[in-house]
Amino acid sequence: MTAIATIRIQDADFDIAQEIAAIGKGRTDIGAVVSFSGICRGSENGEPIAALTLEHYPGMAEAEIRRHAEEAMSRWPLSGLTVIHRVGRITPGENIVLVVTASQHRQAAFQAAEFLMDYLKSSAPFWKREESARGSSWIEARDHDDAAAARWTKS
Amino acid sequence: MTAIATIRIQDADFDIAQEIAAIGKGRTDIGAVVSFSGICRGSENGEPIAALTLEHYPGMAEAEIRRHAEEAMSRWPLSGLTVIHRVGRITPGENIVLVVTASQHRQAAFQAAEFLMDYLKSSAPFWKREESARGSSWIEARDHDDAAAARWTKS
Amino acid sequence: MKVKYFAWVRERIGRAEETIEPPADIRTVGELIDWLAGRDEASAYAFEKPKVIRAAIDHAHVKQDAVISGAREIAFFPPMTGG
Amino acid sequence: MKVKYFAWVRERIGRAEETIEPPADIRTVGELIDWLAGRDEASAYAFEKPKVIRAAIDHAHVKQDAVISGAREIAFFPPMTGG
Repeated sequence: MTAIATIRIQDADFDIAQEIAAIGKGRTDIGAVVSFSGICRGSENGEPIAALTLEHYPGMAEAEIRRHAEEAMSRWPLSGLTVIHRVGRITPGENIVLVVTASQHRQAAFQAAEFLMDYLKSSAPFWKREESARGSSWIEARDHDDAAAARWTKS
Repeated sequence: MTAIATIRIQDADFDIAQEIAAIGKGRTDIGAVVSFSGICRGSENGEPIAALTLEHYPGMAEAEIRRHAEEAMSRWPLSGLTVIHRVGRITPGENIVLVVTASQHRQAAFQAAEFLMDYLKSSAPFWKREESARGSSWIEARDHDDAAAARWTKS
Repeated sequence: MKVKYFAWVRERIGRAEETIEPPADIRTVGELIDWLAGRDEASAYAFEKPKVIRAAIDHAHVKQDAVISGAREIAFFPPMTGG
Repeated sequence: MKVKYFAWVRERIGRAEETIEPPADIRTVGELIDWLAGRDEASAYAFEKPKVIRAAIDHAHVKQDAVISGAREIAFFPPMTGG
């Protein structure tokens, strides 16, 4: 059975349980489902934040995520794959991003989810601006996210 | 804020969404939540199965899982950790096991979840029996689960 | 001391637990396995491949050279297959 | 060709997109950045650290030595911080 990747970029929140249920619906070949949800923290580097605003490059973001989802499906034996990335204003405690991977075996599900998250953190065309008492500023990219993504590069 | 490990061994199914929500309830210091759910597959090695029956060593199973949960919390900066393992008869498509890890950062959440799953697969005192058209038989341990668990051993 | 059996070890022996009084010269888990296996056919079948058998003393995994003196509960079971 | 800007590149330039007609001797993304930066103060500010700027041609990431001929849409933005 071929894996299908569901990719969505949306303002609205998502329902993790619904996405996990959707990936396994009507199938009995799935032994492992991994979900990763990224959540807006209430502080960055010890400083309270009021909200994040997520901007993306429409068109490119979907295409790039789909390309990486397809790479994940070619590298690991996945039964299903879902990536949802929110955009717009997100307050602390709210969901930002969801990756769900399903496979017969746990290692494939874990590795594909980590691969996709490392990609989303370092190379997907999204940008975060944070609002705090000091005003609003763009979050800077972190070297260790690039390093995390680099470990998946085929040499 | 200290992490608290929730550990349950139960006959009843669990609700992944409820466990994920519980781990983040009232907190804004969590940036990443990873869930792993292990599901009863409809076939093993190409042969259809009707059900699994999970047996455990009461007393030892809880204590051992707690010891490994505490090891996970000492190795990675976790905000929360939940392990639920079902016992009794489980049919294809049903949940068997759940691990949920929460942390400020995704790598800690991913690694702790993988560590606990590798432990549960190889060394926690649970045993699976499968029912198929050929009757009922105990599932044999797999070497690659031992190998997966061994990668976490401190040298 | 109390002895518990799980999974196919339990099925082969035909009971989940029992209280035993091994002779004083039985000092290790491995020696206890040999002594148990010598009792009857069902036990011999359960322990026919002693190297496959896993053991725990008072809820902690032990190797077969572990000393049994002082143990309250010893358990025997196949390799674990949970998760 | 159409040019798009995102995040602080967009804010500094003061617009999200525009249609430009660079001179024929502007052949690469890096040369286009220099040309854009030379237009006005806002653009100079946006591109003041050209090495930090990321670029995409027709939705594909490219390096600054990429050739722009044939491009329909070129985008400039800071390092990505999604996920």
